[in-house]
Amino acid sequence: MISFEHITKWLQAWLNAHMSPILVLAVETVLIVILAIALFAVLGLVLVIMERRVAAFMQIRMGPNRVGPWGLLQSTADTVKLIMKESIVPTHADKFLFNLAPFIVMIAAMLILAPVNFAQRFHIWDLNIGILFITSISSISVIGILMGGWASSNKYSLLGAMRSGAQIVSYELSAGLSILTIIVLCGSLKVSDIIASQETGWWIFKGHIPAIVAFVIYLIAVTAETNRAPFDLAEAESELTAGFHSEYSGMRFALFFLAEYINIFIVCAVGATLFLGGWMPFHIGHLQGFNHVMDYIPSSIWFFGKTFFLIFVIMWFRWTFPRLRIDQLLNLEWKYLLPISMVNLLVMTVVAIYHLHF
Amino acid sequence: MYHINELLNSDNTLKPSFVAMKESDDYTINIGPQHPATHGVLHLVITLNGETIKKVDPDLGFIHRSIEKMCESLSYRQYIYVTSRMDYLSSHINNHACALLVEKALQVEVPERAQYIRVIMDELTRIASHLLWWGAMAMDMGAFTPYFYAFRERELLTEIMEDTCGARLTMNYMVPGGVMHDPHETFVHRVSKEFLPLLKSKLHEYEELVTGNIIFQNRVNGVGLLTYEDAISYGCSGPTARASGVHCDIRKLYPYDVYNKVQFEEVIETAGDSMARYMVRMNEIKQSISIIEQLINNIPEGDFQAKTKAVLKLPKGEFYQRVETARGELGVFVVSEGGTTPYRIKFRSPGFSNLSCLDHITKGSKIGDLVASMGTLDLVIPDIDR
Amino acid sequence: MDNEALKIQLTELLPSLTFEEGGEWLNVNVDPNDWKPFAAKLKASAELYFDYLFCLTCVDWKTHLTMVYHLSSTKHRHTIVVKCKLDITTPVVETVCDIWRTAEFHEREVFEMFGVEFKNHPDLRKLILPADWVGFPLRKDYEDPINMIKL
Amino acid sequence: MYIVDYIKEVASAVKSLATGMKLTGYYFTHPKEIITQEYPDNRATLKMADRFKGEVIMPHDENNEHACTGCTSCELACPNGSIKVITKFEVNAEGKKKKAVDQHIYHLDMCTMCNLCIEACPTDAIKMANTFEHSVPDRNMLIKRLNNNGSKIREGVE
Repeated sequence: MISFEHITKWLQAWLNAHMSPILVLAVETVLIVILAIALFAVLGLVLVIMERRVAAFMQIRMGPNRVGPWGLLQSTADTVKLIMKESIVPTHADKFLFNLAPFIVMIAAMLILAPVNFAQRFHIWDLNIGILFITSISSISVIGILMGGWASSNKYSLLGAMRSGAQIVSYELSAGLSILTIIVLCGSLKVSDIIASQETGWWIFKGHIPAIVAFVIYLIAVTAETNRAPFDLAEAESELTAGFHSEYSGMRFALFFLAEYINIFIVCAVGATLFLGGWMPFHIGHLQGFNHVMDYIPSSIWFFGKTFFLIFVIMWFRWTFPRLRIDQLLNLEWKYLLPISMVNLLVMTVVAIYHLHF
Repeated sequence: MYHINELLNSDNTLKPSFVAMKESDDYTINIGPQHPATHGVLHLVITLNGETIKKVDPDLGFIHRSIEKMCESLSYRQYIYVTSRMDYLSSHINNHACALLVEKALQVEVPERAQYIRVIMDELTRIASHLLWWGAMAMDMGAFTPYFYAFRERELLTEIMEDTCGARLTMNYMVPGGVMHDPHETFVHRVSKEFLPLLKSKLHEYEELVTGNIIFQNRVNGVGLLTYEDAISYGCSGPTARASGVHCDIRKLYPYDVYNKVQFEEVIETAGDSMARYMVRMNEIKQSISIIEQLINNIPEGDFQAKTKAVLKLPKGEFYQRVETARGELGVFVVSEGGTTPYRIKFRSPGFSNLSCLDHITKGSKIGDLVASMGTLDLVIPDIDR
Repeated sequence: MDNEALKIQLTELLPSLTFEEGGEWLNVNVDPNDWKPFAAKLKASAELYFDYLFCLTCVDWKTHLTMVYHLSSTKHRHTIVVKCKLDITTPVVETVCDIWRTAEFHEREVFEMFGVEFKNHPDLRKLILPADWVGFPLRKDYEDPINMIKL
Repeated sequence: MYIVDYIKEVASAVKSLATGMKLTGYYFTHPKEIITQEYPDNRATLKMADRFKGEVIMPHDENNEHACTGCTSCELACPNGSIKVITKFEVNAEGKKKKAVDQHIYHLDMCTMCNLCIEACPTDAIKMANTFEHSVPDRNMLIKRLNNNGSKIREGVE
């Protein structure tokens, strides 16, 4: 069976046979960059069309269905439109920061891609502090948002940026704590180790109630961290028109837009890795026959299936709930999520120390 | 942005009118005239301290068509159609007020059939208006989906209107002395057998999706508090005032047409906050359903229009007619000199008075609360501007 | 309270009142100088208790302007119409927006549409028209430079 | 107990959110509830309400005859001046001069479909058509002449 693992191994062997090691590294780097950017573009297009279709079906509409088969090319057409549009820079904007901001957000989103395991032994860089790397890099994107909001010299943008700053900084705490609950269980920050520790079952099933609580908190926190409704206060179009990206147009706006979707993909991928076993197939105890059937499904499909399920859940949130108010948003974090996740972490530590989990 | 010559005197000192602008530390934001939450061209200059609102200063007139001046050159048949453009969501009720005023002045006896049809149409309009308000208000709060659910029911309603009146929004169906056409032959069936059962079966969805939602409740509970005294002092009317406990339903206090023949409750809440205003409107939908149910199968046979002269001349004097629109009390004040056109006409629009309390009820709250308060005040901008 | 009882009550408050019958409600003519104290009494009096100003407008009679106040009581459910005759060249009347808050916006509207100046109004700016507008559109002598119907 | 209240509060909040998600989830899984009408595609089956007020027309019969006497009632009834009736004097068979319509000009761009002209017409010469696709490249194309070229008044209409 052809898997990503075979392809990469074959490529590595072929390159080594024909080139010097330094050249091999260079060629591989270029390949990875091209692949990462291609993945980004494809993910952006797929997620946008998915969001629009999900929203449409929940709202008893049809959604985009004119461009291409079932409207699948709609987001491509939108991208072409955005590229051709003029990117307006406001007169009083800080031009350097204004132009830099979307790239910071985008680069931050791209960097987090490195430790993610897309399939069995298929990843860019499986460093030993993978999860730490993800949590730290994901904090950078708030700088881009603050930068964009400040540099636009627009009061709506500034308000949106400040909201976003307060929001992301607070919600990183509970996201981090709920990630920690799983790290406590498997005892490693390396992404592949975390996945390997779930070979006998996913943490959400093995980890008792604390794992489920951590999973729910993680979902809420990352929804807030990616500025998605019901926590989209940084954009909040009925209050701040478009929040921090009010003044952005054309491709710069598209970069913000794309980064939002990539961030969703990444947090969902991390969630799938931590709680749903990454590319691990679904196994039930000792049902050998069932487990073999599950094993037959390629690992990449498992990974993307779980990730897209989580993305769907986040979209489901967005098209159901009203938006919170800024003080309620912070209340929710500091009065509910943070205490709960702290207690949860404590319980999970006890579980891990006494090996109470399955 | 001002040009430098507009700001400075010839000796490079700041012009007096801009001194205040420079010295003030206030962080002002222009909400509107083009803004998703104002549902029209309302311009609010809000002064902020962080996220907290210090002052809201409405600036109106972006859709002012001076309907009052226009009506001075229109005859008493023609001026009815203009009023559809004021509060376009309750256009039937606006037309009803104008028609009632002419009938009162000329002492025309309106056939009972026409009265029944008018009241049914008024209540259907009220339901349509409240449905749209419900969707739009949920959208202000950040929930997009309710808008489509509300429009699904409203769509059937506009189709029924279209069958009978020939238009979907600005119908111009009321004429002095009755209504313009007889209702379409499917009217009774579609209202009683199609629309009302559909709406009743969907009401629980509204409660599940929005009313019971914890996020929504936190957004509106205790927000935009308007006390009983303030509601009266600010001249608020309709659901806005009834949420503060004021008995102000014109249909109950000064019944017109067949409102004194139907049983319905005046929906009163006492909390005075956004949630109370929300609940008043949601319960008013149920009351409107009950009114329509009482009338729809009992429409008497007969004429739908009383005989009136081709050219209407109101006697000399002053006339005032008020009705309950979906937003509150609409007053039409006509000064007649005995001619074919009004000498002076004044529309006391509910939105104008309801808007005036916005500064008062949002002082000290957050921007999100401003949107919630505006949403539950149910502002329709052409109604405010006229 | 019916019109006759209202008349007696109102005359007690201000003897110089004149009444007009014929309309739906009792019409009361007040001198603009007496209006403000009279208005305060209308609201304060327990028997009258006119707490609801539901319509405030102005009528241009070419020779003079008339302010028209529609007052009602939410407790006793009686209604009167108060009228103040103003000079057309310098129309000035005391504001009532500290008695009925709704008057603030309505008076601003009358100010820009009829040019009536409200003394002691806290914020007498143009509300609907642009700040640089010249003329009072709802006066009878106002000619619209662009008239759609006559075009 | 504070803790119990706290947990109850959280539980009821989660429940209220779950009911909302159940509803949107229901519509997501039931595409049959979709109410969208795909307008240009359904033009063939689209039926407007027969009273729909789209534009004013003057019906002509097969002899190119209409019922308009040129009385200008509609012009007077129109609140926005969107009708202009230009009359002429025709000499009939007995040699008498008679007022008749020369051009019945209708400004669709100014019309608000209020139906007052139709109500005012004493001979039912004009009526509302339920067409609605009025978009044209130039505004002047919305100024229409309602009576056909060479048409004349039907016999017997006074």
